[in-house]
Amino acid sequence: MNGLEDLYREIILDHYKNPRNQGELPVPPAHAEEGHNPLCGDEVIVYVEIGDGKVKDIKIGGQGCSISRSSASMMTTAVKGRTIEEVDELIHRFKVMMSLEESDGSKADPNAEVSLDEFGELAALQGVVKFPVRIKCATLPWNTLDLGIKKVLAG
Amino acid sequence: MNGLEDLYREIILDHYKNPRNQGELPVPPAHAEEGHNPLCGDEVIVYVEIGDGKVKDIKIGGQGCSISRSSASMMTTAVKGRTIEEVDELIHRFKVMMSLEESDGSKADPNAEVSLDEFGELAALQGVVKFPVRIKCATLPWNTLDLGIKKVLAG
Amino acid sequence: MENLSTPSTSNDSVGNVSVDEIRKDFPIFDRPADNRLVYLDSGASSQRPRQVLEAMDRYYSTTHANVHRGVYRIAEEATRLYEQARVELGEFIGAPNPEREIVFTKNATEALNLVSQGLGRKILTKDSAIVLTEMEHHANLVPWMILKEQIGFEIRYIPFDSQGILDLTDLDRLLDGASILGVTMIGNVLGTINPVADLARAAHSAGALLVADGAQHVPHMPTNVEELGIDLMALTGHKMLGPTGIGALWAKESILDLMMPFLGGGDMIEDVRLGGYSPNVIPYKFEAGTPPIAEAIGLGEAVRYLKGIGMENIHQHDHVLVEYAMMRIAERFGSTIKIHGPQDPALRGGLLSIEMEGVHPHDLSQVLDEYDVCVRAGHHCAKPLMKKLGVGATARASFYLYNDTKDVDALIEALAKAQAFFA
Amino acid sequence: MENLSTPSTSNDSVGNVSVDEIRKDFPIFDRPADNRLVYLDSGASSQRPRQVLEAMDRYYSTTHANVHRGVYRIAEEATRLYEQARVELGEFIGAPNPEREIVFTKNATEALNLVSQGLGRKILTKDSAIVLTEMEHHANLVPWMILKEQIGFEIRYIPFDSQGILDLTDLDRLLDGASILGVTMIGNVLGTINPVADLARAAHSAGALLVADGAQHVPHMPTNVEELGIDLMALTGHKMLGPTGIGALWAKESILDLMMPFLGGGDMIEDVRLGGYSPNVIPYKFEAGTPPIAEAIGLGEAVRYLKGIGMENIHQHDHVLVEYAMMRIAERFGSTIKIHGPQDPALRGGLLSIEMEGVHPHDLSQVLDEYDVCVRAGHHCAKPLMKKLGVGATARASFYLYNDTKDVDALIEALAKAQAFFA
Ligand SMILES: Cc1ncc(COP(=O)(O)O)c(C=O)c1O
Ligand SMILES: Cc1ncc(COP(=O)(O)O)c(C=O)c1O
Repeated sequence: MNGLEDLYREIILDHYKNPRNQGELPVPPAHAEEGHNPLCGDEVIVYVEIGDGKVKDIKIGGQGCSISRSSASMMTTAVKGRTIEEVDELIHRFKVMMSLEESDGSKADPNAEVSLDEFGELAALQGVVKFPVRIKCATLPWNTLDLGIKKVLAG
Repeated sequence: MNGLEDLYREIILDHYKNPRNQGELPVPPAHAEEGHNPLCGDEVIVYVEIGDGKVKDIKIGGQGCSISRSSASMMTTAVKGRTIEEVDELIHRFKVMMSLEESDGSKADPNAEVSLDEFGELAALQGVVKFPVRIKCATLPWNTLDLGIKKVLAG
Repeated sequence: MENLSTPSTSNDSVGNVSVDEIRKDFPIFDRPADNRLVYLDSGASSQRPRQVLEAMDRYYSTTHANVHRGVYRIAEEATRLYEQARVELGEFIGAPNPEREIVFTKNATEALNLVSQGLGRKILTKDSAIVLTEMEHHANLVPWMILKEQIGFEIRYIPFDSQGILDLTDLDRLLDGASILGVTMIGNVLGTINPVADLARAAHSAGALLVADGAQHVPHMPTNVEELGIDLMALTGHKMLGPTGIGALWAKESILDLMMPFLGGGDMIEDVRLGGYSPNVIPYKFEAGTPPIAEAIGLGEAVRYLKGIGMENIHQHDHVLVEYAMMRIAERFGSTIKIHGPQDPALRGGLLSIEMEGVHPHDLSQVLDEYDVCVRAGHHCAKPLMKKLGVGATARASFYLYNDTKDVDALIEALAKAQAFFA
Repeated sequence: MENLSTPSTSNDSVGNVSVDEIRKDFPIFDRPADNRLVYLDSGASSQRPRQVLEAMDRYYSTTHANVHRGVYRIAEEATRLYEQARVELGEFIGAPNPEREIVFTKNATEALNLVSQGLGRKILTKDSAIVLTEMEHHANLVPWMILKEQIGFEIRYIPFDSQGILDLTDLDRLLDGASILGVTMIGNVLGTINPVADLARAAHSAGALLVADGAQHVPHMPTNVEELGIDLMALTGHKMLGPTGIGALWAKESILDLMMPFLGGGDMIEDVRLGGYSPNVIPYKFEAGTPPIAEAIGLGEAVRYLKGIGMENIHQHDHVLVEYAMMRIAERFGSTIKIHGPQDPALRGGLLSIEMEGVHPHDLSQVLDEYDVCVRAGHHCAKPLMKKLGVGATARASFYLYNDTKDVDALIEALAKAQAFFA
């Protein structure tokens, strides 16, 4: 079960069983963005409130597997209070960590230095890369947040 | 080349090179029926004039291979002057000779007695049965005549 | 219980043939016993016996050529083999005129799109209505939604009850004025065997045609379209031991004659001029371009294999495994595992959607895979049904002729490990 | 002449590889030398090397499962292999974004129907116009005629001249106000290599998109969609050493994004509710139902094989054989055999439509078959072109990498026999 323990690190199971920042935010001022994984049915709703160039608050709705839920939970703790630039950078780095090929078609650099420090707990999700089908689970909340922020900024 | 000589009997080549009843008939009083073999592009136009319950005259237009042209040529000599009932019977017997399965989906009896006498020269086409793809060439003029007569009788 | 976990091998045969013998025909199961592949995903796609692979290889290695157009011998032989597969498949499902009523497609999905675009476009207008069920696979939902966007009409749905059984209370009202009733013969999530003959009768009294999605039925039960009163039926090759890339629509001759062409191109025409075309006769009218020739031949061989085992035997075998699995799950897991659909095994085909308390189906499937137990996790292309069940996904175990109680036992053990892992 | 009828073997290689070596890879040619299969119908469908058959058998025997939906390892591996084939095919034709721009279909015909229904339905109205050529295969004619019946628009045709070369004199007028220009890259009857890059430029200046039918081009010549300026291109697997049941549409990402869904069902959706659906991202939006998985993997292997030999080498080899055949036919038969299409071999792909005075193509093909020479007789799914040529059928010999001058010699001898037979 080596593989499994790589995938389901303790911290992931902890975020799955005790998810942070679950729930809803009033829309507006928050924006709600819905994401689907069409192949498996996972759904995530990211409520994000942006102000002063920062992610002022964020909450997560929807349902999904341990990987998508824990990824979403970790994401909320990682981005809350950060500037949009920092969040953009984090999203990018997370995608690089997850995969060589981004879902938007751009190629990530497989040799890119992914500093674990910056990721903190998020690095626990690195084991997912060995399970290609689950990568989409892990990236679903991030892609959804990404889209949500873009929509808010576009007005 | 045994097979080939079975297919291309002398009489067939004769009808191919010297086709009987080629040409057109004035429409009306004749009826013109066009037939296609969609898979190979053979085309036949059967001009048939019916009166007094008989095939009074018949002519053949279009183009095709030796089998379809000779079959058409022989058909004209076989049906000209015959009553509709005789022609119907001949068409049926020709189809039985050609195939176990008619193109209209009804099954012909493989053991049916096909008297060669009644067919005269037509029996020369029997060799075609060994070349399934060519059966459609041989039956094309007959199916077309069949349809033409039905249309005339239906008014 | 002892006796159940080490079952007598007498259960483990399909008709007279032991599952161990059957497995020998399937190269994918050729593994050491301690590394057994517990493949419980035949509902998504079955495996293939070597007979099917060999039939295709033989074709490619001796007689491949394009069909319907060649005068030379190997082309003629290719055509004969292709047409023979059509007849074999037609006879297998009780088609009255197999050589004219079977249209080869690439899968069941294309077949159902052919129905919506070929028949629907012909008989429906914006004032029409059709009836589907809430347990349809997307393949029998989305083609109708696409046509609806194009020409408009009403889609009504037959609901199902808490046991996953179609609720026919309002059937007459739903069918009133409807032109088509579309139903899956066996639900691919709930496993429910639907009362197709009754539905056909009801549809016909209301003047509607019955379109059956046979994707899960044809591989697992004797299927006779005439006896069931079906008007059109879709099936797919890869779920019935055949290759990928092949499926079929069966429909009554008169209906195929009525239907509009769908895909345009070579072979489906009688004539083409720059100004337009006229369509070929059925079934060619619906087979545009080079068809899946080797795949049709492979499917014909799969049909022969299934006939050799016997469809009633296969249905019986599915039933035995489902009953055994339901019993063992109830014993071992009590209320921590819920099985969707009919609780009476007699009402279901050979599949089970499993919900384990506190463990998401993806995670369940992932842990099961660690023990070489393959089950499918997801929405099974039936999202409206999932919404109604109130879940995003289920884990589905599905059985076939090459599974036996050893596979069920392995499933039970793996489920227990998963429960422990996420406890 | 002596030297030609017993050619030095140096001509009989493709690049560095001898045809004799290549033929060893193709099980269908495994026959005694005195019973050689002279297969000259690759234009209709090619043969397959064992590498392709083995890749498919290996897949079925080790990793088959349905793609895109399974969490377990063999399903994951199946998905990986399927997606890898997509990338390999895309790279082979120079697609800038192979993983998003290749849509697998069952054949080129389905790909062109997807273009007409997905793109045509989106951008055409009854006031629109499209331009095709008089030498199109039915696959690039009938789908447009079907759409025209549904929504109406004008279809204009580029004529060809007595050499079978597109007459572009009126091109600007024809393109004026047109939204789409559809053209076959190599004519399947005349063999003409069409000036696709020029046509693409002309189309783009007129604001039209260029839809290329690559069915005859991709198997025989280096094909780079970007360099040629193509917007959408159809291809088919069975003509390029791949299995039956698989083809593809390549199109620019922006165009695929714009296109409407065509076939509806599983995998092509993002979400389905009883009230409607939303489509998935490209390319999945266009791949409804279980795709031809093994066939995609087989096609990927075929691409690897072709790359190994080199497409420029294959084109060169086709050219050598066509040139040699044309020369020998002229020498031996003079004016009793006419070759349709360009008389300059440099302007044609590896096929020849032959008309023998006084012998109908069916009869010709029949006699040739008696000598194990397989050529196609018929209208080659290009009836408007045949009408223009004023013939009902032609006999077509088409070459590929496994043919050599021995095959041409056999053809010549068989032609002579046929001429004698019908004299
Ligand atoms: C030029 C051309 N286009 C399209 C096709 C259709 O290919 P398929 O039958 O594989 O769909 C063919 C082959 O028949 C062809 O030669
Ligand atoms: C009930 C049902 N209908 C239709 C389909 C679609 O079959 P295919 O994907 O082969 O088109 C499936 C399988 O996925 C199914 O289970």
